[in-house]
Amino acid sequence: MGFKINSIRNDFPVLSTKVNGKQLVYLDNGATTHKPMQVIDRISNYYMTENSNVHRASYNLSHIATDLFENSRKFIANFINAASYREIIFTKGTTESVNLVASGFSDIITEGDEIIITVMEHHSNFVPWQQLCKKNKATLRFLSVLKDGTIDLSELLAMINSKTKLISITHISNVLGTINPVKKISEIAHNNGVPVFVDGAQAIAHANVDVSEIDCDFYCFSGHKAYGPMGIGVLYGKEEWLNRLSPYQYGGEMISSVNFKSTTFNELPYKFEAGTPNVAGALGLERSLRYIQDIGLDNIFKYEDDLLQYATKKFENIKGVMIIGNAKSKIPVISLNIEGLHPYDIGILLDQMGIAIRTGNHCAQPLMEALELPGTLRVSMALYNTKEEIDLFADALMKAIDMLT
Amino acid sequence: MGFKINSIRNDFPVLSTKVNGKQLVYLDNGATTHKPMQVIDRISNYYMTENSNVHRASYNLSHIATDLFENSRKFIANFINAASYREIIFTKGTTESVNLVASGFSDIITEGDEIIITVMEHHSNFVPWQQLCKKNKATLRFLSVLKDGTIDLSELLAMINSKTKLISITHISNVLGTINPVKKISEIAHNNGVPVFVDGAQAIAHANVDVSEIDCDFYCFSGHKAYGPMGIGVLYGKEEWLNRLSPYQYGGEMISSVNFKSTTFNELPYKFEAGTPNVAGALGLERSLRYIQDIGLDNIFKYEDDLLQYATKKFENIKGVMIIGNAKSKIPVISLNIEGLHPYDIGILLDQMGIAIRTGNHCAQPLMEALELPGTLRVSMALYNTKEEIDLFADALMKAIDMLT
Amino acid sequence: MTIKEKSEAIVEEFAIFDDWMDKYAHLIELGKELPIIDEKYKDESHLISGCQSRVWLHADYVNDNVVYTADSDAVITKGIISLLIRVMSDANPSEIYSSDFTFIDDIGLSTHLSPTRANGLVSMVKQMKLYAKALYLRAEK
Amino acid sequence: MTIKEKSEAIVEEFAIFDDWMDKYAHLIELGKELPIIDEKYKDESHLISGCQSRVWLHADYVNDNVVYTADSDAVITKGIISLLIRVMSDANPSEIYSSDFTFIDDIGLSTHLSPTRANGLVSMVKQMKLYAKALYLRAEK
Ligand SMILES: Cc1ncc(COP(=O)(O)O)c(C=O)c1O
Ligand SMILES: Cc1ncc(COP(=O)(O)O)c(C=O)c1O
Repeated sequence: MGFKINSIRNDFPVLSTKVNGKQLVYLDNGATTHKPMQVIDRISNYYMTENSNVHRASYNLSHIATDLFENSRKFIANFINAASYREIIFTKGTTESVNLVASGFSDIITEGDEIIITVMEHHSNFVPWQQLCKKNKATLRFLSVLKDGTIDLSELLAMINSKTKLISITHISNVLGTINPVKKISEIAHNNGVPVFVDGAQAIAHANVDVSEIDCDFYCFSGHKAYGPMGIGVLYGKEEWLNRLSPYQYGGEMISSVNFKSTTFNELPYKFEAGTPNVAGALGLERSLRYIQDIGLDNIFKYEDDLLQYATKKFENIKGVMIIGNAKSKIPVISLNIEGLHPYDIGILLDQMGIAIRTGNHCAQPLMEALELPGTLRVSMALYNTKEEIDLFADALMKAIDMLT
Repeated sequence: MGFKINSIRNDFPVLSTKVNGKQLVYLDNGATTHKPMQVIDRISNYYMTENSNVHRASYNLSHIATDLFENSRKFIANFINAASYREIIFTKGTTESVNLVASGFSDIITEGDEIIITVMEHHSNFVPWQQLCKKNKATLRFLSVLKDGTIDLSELLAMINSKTKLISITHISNVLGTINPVKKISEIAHNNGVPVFVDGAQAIAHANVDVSEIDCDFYCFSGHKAYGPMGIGVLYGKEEWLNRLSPYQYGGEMISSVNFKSTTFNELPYKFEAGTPNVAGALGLERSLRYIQDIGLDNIFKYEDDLLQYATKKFENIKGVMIIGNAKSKIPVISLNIEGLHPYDIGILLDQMGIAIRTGNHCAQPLMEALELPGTLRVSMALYNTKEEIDLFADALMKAIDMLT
Repeated sequence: MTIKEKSEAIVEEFAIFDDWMDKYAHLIELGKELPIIDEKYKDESHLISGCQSRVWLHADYVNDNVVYTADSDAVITKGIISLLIRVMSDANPSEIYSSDFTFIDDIGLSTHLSPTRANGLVSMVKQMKLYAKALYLRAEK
Repeated sequence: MTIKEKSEAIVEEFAIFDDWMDKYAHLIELGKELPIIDEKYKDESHLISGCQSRVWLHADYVNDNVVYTADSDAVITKGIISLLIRVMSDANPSEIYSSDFTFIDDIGLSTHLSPTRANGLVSMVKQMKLYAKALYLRAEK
């Protein structure tokens, strides 16, 4: 199937919104993506015809909902090439997934241990480890980011040692767009007996995610950044690792039996799913991944890379504009620094012109500190964006620069 | 406005589902409720026209979403009569709300301390405290349930002492339907300087919830049991208490600033909301509570009590059937024990007849242990149920008993 | 008879009822007739977890064949067990181990008694197969 | 002039521009002209939290009136501050404390500069009011 941008755009109702009388140009997909009608309808249809609590009941409606829910889990396992549905835990999103694993590791990390992350992590993959290290008197170490926005594996080789208990790294930087070599990192880590956690928030909709190929021990992502609903996400974990971690929250299906003295917990994946699960969310997420699959991952990557190349060339030629992050391997996320101007001022003027981009630190304050920038202007594209939108953005940017100087 | 049952039923598309060729009779509202079109449409409309990440962006769409999200919070604060929107934390649901507070109390509870709960708690308000007590070497104490399904305040008066650090109790039992005297319990607790946590999962759609009147320190509920979406719930906490508790999860809007050394956290309510929030969920929950409000709480309570009285009388007259839980103050939740028969057998046969009820321990194994029952047959009604449905259930129940004996 | 033949016989036996009530009535009858397990096996260690009703299962090894006895506190569950025992008991471990037990789907009871769903039945079949394997391995030694 | 009168004057001043670009151009001009805060006050303790851009604010008490100086690293923010200062500076603490500052809404810039939303502007106004109160209380003693 070819890539039919017009028919794709028609799937996303938000894209026809007007802002201040102008057509919306949405370039903040790193923050959240819009949802195709297929996903919106899936959620509505669930609530209209299939809604029920899952797992515990012995009536038909509940069996249907349970099957749908468990089939979503299996679909997702397959989509990221996990070994089994037992390795797929439904969470609220990336942030909860990281916190769940950090909580589990609080039994494992002891005084003097080390955890390695990078300087480019999103706060959600930074602060949970920082707080864990603080609580358990361990040391958090940081891989630095090179000028081009990549990390240096030789620094990792030098940093990893017998005290290292975990490496956690983002698959793709939400600020720089850099695709990190997570497969190589897993290899280095495993050669040293260290498990690897990968934050896939920015990867799931824009890159190939194959957890068996990467061979990471944990992987996670959010539905809302992959054309799916809010309030749902996934934690993947190798069974042996998930079995080692204690439950995170208590109540509901994660319980096998309770008495006044003690509780026994359910098997994977239920052990980590406390409370009534977000069934509509799981079905919506399945639908959004099917949407991606139907268009074809390769078609999407090719189209998005085309946008990236086009935009990069265009932005490079605007006076005073510098692209922050020039890795060879990138998704269409471009951070800009405008000489002498504050990103906030630009953002406000761009909004006037109907353009939605993000300015600021992008929940990556440590990276900003390392780059010595107050923030950037981030353009983050998705499969429904067009070269015309890039042009509109570039024109508006020049106008804004003009007004401010 | 009067209570127009036919027009209400028309709002809920699931109710016209067929099961095994027969009209669905849905009497498992204690597990989850169905959603009116108003709620389903609210979610769809959000994704179709207003979808965006909230709080951080400087463009119009994000401002709209932020306003909608924060207005939902204010509406909910008002609905349960909280003092401020800062006391309303959005969570995944009741279970997460309990776990969040239990995690916060792990800094407060020390060896030898006591937490009081009741024998009738749902696992979600049982296991988190049990595990906390186990971890911190504290003692979990249980208020017993009397023959009629109520608790005895004089037992509480005898149990509470200087070691008591918290009382956690369900507002309404999901098995017995009993409405507990949470206002009196708060009074007793506060006279002894003890805070009170109330699990309102079964209350929010079926009873008056006024946290200022109850004067509890914490209150929580799930959207999906109040005609709202899955994956969203609320934790209410008095500001002074929420300020005392440490954050639960890290990342996103709950962070105020981060550097390589440390992190400072945001103010209430954001301090407890890590990661991209479920905006669609919050709006859907607001819409479901507005739906309740539009019909009128008093109209609903009156209608539901009518159903309860009718059903109670009807069931009492079926040979071999015993109602478990006869409190004066009840919502329309009726647990049945059928002499000599296993609830599971009955449930399967009822399903054949299109009737969805719950059999088993209802995630309240300790209560089953105390009642010495293998489980019950639970009929739990909502505002869209009718006397005809109660009749259909009663007929089907008699048929099932007949087949099994 | 092989397991396959015994399964087919049961499907035929149920085929004469065309009404769900009659099928269930028959199942309940079978449940009531189930030769009960020796009381001494009705303990924690013989309980199968994951069922809504309690199910006790015991297995012996007689003449290279596995012989099952079982009980439950729910009669429909007993009916299902009685079918499973009729099919699996007195069979060779390797045959038990390699068979599927989808015949219960084919009887045309409601889908929630299907062994392809996550429910008590799955646990039952799994446990029966485990016993077969364990007994076989013990005998090999 | 009272705070109210000063606010109204600003609304009028902006009313002559009917195009958002001109309004913003004017605001940017005002931002560039903002008399800058004394360098020694551009430190952590004078930073206002909750703004996307950095804002430093200082207040003095002169002749029973509060006098503000401020700076920001973003020029539109400076424009807004300059309006706030024009309205609030040199006014009596109790007048500052009891005023609302919705005039920025009335200028007709885009809604995201509105002080009724949760954004940096809210923090700014709040901080200005806090200074007024603190200076007043200190003077009372
Ligand atoms: C009394 C009570 N508490 C807690 C819960 C758990 O709610 P949820 O599964 O929505 O977290 C329930 C619902 O099953 C309940 O009835
Ligand atoms: C790299 C990265 N990690 C984590 C997150 C957090 O995701 P969520 O807010 O959906 O939990 C984000 C999204 O902002 C991200 O870009």
